[in-house]
Amino acid sequence: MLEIKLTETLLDVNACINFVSSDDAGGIDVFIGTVRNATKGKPVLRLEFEAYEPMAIAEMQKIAEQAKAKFGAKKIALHHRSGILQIGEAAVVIAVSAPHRAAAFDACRYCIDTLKETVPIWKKEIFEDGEVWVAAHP
Amino acid sequence: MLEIKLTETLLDVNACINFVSSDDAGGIDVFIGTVRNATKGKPVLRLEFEAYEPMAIAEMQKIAEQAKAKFGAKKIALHHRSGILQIGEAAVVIAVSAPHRAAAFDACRYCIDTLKETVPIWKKEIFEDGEVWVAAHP
Amino acid sequence: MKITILSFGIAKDITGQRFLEWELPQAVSVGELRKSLVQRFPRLAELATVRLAVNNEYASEELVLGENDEVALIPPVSGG
Amino acid sequence: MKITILSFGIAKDITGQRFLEWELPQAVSVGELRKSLVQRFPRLAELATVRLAVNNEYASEELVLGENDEVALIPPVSGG
Repeated sequence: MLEIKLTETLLDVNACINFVSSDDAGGIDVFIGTVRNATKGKPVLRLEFEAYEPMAIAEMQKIAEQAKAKFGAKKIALHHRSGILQIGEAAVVIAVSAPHRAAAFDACRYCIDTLKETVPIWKKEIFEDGEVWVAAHP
Repeated sequence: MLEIKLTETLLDVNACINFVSSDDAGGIDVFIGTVRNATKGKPVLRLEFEAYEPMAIAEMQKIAEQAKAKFGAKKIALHHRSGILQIGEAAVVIAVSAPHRAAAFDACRYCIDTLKETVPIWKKEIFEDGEVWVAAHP
Repeated sequence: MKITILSFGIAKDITGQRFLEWELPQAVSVGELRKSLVQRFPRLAELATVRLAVNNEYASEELVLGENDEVALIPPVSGG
Repeated sequence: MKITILSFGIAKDITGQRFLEWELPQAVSVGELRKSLVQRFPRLAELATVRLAVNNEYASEELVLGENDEVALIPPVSGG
């Protein structure tokens, strides 16, 4: 069972954990990616996430399906924010349950690593003196 | 910063996440180990965890210190239950924050893997027709 | 043949528009469209990568575009 | 010389008591204590492992015990 979400409202870690919990899963791994207050020492005021929504959701769904098949994960919740985020807020929450902990860790890590490579979402960092699309240039 | 806890009351995942959250940590990994409803297909009614308390706390503290030093983790919360647990309850919650996600995953996994090898806590599974100390025999 | 071109992130800053409608001759491949796009918007070449997606899927350069396809310019993603 | 022996998990089922007080001759090592324990409680030998901790730390077999040391019988742990 998979739950994919792309939302402008605050992510709910408990909802993700509750979704993946089950009486026959021994381990749950949760990854939370939060907005850092600085990049290379330069203070970040806030972030904006832009998403190509239908494709982002389709790619997140694919990733969760692959993680489930590849590692034998049981349930996966993959929630991503869009829009304006304040420092400290979660940009992404991934919760994975599995019969054994190694599968939960591996599947969760696969999800975040692959998400960062393929899901069409773009982060803009807003500084005191300007703004920058992250990772755009070599 | 480390927070080690061994308690007979329900573990609080949010408290662990809040403890490790910080505005300059980009990634948080959380592991939750829960009580499964069956072992090798045999229904488990409940569990009992017995701990050698002072040594268990000392070992958990060591593990968290090692994980912090080894992987560059920032903050770690390591909470373990003792006493009687019902199916689905969390036996252990480990939350780790780090500047980068790889360190958070690696440190969290190190904590649970090492805890399961060295921390003097014993699990007894209670079945319909008897009870068994887990892993006692070869 | 008409296609829609969507631009995101820094690619939108470069093309200046979220949506573009382009008229194409028949049988244009993704690779050929890429060349036309870079010709029209040379700053796209400054990006680390630009992947093209067709109808919500990453597309190979050989894929031949069809009527009303939705092509998206995907600069380096940075979610998570 | 007096030491306290604590038993946990299945080791407690075998020794029958959480706390034992033992009188030892001087200069007994952990390894020697282990032998005496297995002699007294042969079923300890059936366990996958029994580590001995002294004063809350895993101890080597060579460590020599001192007055009032607290020794713990640690059968295979199963926390987490």
